Amino acid sequence: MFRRFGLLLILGVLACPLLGQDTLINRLRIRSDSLLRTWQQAVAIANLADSLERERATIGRDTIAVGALRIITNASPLPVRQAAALAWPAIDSLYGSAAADLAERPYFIRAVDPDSNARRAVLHVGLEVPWDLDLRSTTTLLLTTVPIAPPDRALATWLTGVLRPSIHPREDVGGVYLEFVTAPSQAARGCFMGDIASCIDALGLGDTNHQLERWYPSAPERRAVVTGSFADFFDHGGSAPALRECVAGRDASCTALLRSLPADVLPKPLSDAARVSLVRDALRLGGQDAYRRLLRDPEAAIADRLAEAAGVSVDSLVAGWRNAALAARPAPVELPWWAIGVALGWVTVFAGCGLSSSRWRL
Amino acid sequence: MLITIGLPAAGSAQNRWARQVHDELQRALNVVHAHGGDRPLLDKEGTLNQEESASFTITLREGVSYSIFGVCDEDCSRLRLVLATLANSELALDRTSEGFPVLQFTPRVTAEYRIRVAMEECRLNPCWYAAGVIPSSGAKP
Amino acid sequence: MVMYKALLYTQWKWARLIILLGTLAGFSLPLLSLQGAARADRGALQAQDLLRAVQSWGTLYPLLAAALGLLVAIATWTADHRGRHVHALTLPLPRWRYVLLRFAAGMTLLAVPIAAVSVGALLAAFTATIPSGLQAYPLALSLRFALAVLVAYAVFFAISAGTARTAGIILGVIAALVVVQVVASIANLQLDLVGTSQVVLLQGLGPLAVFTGRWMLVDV
Amino acid sequence: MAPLRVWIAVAVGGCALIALAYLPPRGAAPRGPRFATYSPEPTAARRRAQAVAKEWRETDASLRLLEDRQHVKWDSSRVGPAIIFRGPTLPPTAVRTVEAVADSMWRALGLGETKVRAALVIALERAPGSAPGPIPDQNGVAFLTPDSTDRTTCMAFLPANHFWTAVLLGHPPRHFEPDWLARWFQSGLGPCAYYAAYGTPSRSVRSWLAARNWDVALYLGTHGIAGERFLSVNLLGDPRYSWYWDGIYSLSPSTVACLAGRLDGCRSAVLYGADDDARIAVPEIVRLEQGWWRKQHLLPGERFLGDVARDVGRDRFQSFWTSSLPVDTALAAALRQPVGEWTKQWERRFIQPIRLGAAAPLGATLLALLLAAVAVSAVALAASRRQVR
Repeated sequence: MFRRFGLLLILGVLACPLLGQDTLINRLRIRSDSLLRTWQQAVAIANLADSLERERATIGRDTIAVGALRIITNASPLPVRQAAALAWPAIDSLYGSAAADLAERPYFIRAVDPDSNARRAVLHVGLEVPWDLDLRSTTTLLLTTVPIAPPDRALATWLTGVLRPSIHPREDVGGVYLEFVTAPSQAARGCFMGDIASCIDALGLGDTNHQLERWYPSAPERRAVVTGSFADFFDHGGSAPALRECVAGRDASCTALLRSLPADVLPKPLSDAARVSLVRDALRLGGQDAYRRLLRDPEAAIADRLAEAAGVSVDSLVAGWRNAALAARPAPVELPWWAIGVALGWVTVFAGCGLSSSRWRL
Repeated sequence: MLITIGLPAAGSAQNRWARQVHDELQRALNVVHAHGGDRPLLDKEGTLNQEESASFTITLREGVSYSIFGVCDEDCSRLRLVLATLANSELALDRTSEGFPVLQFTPRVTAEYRIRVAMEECRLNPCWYAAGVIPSSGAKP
Repeated sequence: MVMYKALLYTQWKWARLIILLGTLAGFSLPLLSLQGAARADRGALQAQDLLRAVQSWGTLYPLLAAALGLLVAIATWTADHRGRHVHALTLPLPRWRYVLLRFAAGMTLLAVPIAAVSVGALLAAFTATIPSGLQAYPLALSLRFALAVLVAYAVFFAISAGTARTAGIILGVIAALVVVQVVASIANLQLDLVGTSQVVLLQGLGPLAVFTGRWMLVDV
Repeated sequence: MAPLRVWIAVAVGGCALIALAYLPPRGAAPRGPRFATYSPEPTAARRRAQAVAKEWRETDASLRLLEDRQHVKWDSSRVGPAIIFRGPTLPPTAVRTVEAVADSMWRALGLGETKVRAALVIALERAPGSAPGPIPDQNGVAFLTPDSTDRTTCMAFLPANHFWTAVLLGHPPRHFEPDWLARWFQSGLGPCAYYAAYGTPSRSVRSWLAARNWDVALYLGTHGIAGERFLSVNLLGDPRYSWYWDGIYSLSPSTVACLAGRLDGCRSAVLYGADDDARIAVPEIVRLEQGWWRKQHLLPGERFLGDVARDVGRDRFQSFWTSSLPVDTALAAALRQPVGEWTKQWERRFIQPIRLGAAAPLGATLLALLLAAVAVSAVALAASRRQVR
């Protein structure tokens, strides 16, 4: 009898803290639920506010239509229409039939007083641009901010960004040529020498296992990567001794240091610009629907997606891209005729100053 | 003979400090029981940080003499045991026996009493404690 | 003493405009640098912004010190160079003493802008509302400015006291240093003369380190 | 002499005018951002939604931690912290691997069976929209410390970002080093490692730590948080660049004074929050937001108490940890020297004392004076040998 009583008593005493905890949990659960409801309402209101802002951004604005481009902007000296006329062919040639979607995704451009002291309303939608931008800069702005839907994660990661039309196509491809000959990587050099497998490796299109060894197979290359790109990063705490050994020529330390880096941090033998130029080639080869085909299967390997977009095998795509890069070899230093005239002009000026100096007068 | 009340030891029975105080209290209760004591009325285990206390009530019967024990784990160097009325007027306390306070008490009236266990010194918080109440003699039917 | 007064007077005549402008600049620098340390109702800067502003203004103190040293040193010797030092050699006192008197006279004149910086710094520190946790260093700043002026004046005094040939040699050494550095970098040699000389002269315990670092009138 | 008076009058008058114009200081406009931004700002409604989402995340995290604490299952065959996964279900082999790593990390900290047990709640990355409510914050590390409702359990909430989710699901990147996971767990334990090693702190120590959000007891390991290379003090960058000083001055004055090696600065940086008797909430949930190191009162505070414990030894640290004396007295007693003194020396292990104020280094001053003396003597010497041609 007493034992049972005692038991009940003990269970009661033991339960007290747990009961306290339960009430606390219930309180928090109620609060969490009400916050969740408040959040759902707040998000709905925020979405409404955003759409109202978008509508406001169109009120009293002109809509400029060039091809599928729609640019909603306020009246200003900004040469938007001319810039759109220059930008559209580049955009159309890159995205092909996908560029038609841009009619549903207009640019919002607010041209503002270039005087930075002038009062401005808070910008909620689109871009704010000083109205004294020239035609070239405005065209560049349109090309670099095309409101095209972003690509899937896999493609964006491989490209490290969004695919945009090229502003200086020839210089871009010329840059790839320079990378071929200057990148401290045998993969890039092999690509330059005509080994398409090396090109595929250097572009990160092939087998991604043992990428460090594939991209930088020799000890000097690995040391160059560590000392060139990560000297400051590794020069702290535990990795500092390894860095010193690496600089002193111990390859094991260089390799260990590079292995300790996340994969996407390892410098690519050929830059993102090279990858972008390859995609542009694929889209050019693939014609109108190439961009849609490129985005069709986000699960597929990038190499297969490029081949699908271009309508040719990866090897021939890469080979064509390489040939184009070699053909775009930058011109050697040249002396334009006007430079000679300028030089002679300066010589005359200084000579005149010298001869007219008072020191010559007796 | 070993007395076990079959406490819901929860998670605490799993670690060695809980086992230590559990075993020590059982030993103390066994000793009293072996010398004519009755079955224990109460066996309470728990944890307290230094300067914290726990209290619980129990009904004690007039004329029965009770032994009230407290034990605490190896990190505890002073455990205080107090028997008081529900109105908190202290009837008996032991603060001298450090880790093993013992109270002997025979109530004049059958009533509910409060037993308070205070963790006065604990080197590594929390300290496990156990308290037990057992009629030591003269239990009436 | 008479000789010193005479030299001081002549140098005053040559350098008074420099001293006047230096005094006004030296006095206004601390005041301008602490404009952000106003009362809360008058656009006071937060501690971080205030320190940033003080740090930016601080770069002007060493420049002012160097400019004062250079201009006064040039003014000190121009007349002697023009007169081919004949006047100096005709004076009835040892030449080394003449040099020391010229130096002392120049420093006496430079004491005026130094005093102006001190007064400006003290006034600014006392009238500014300095956020809690920060404190003013007017005396340290004035001492450092005085030291920088002294060093700049002494170095330029020595250079401008020399002949055109001396100046040419000094400039030649500097130019050679730069050329060697350029060639070394072109040849990809691990040789950093400019960096090393910068470290030796301007950093840590370098003799010109008083000019570098941060000249904070207000700091933690 | 008349012209002299005129010049003096001009100088004094000019200075007086400048003083009239600028004294007392007239105030100034703060410098704008370095880079002008033209990107759109969220609407007020969007900002409110984000604020509510933040509040919900915090409440939800607290709730889940409390629920997990109720249901945590202790495996008597393991010594390390209990591991609770949220999100996608892990294959049993992956769970076993994680538990083995956690056990070895636990042993490496010198811990075995402990009075206060730790549980690591690892929230794996989940796809947006896969659960109701805002997307969980993948940086919001949180700790639920033991309280009167459960004195023996400390919960650590450790969100796994894309990288760690892949690792835990058994797809680590090929460059993955085995000790990274253990290091991640170790830094994720935070205050729970201290609870496990030294038990629940005394009221004074606990209220001191609560007042400063446990910034001096975030890491018990022997390396910096997230490894040797990643001390919060390294994040200040290189003194050659201007943002180094921007970073320094974003810290509190006492923190900066301690970086400059000043005793009083170090003392007040360590004892910040020791005077005010902070109320310890029940439940006490310690949250580390992104950029927590910018809010530290001591750099690199995350390892301060860990280093104190290593330096003074277990017994002395234990007596400090559970002492009912004021924190400054208890800490000084454990260190056997003034708090400021010890901290100043400790700070030197990580950073050269920065120079504050306008004073030039003494050595540089002496060398500068020497250079001036040499220059003037050289001129005097040369002048003595000057010839008239």
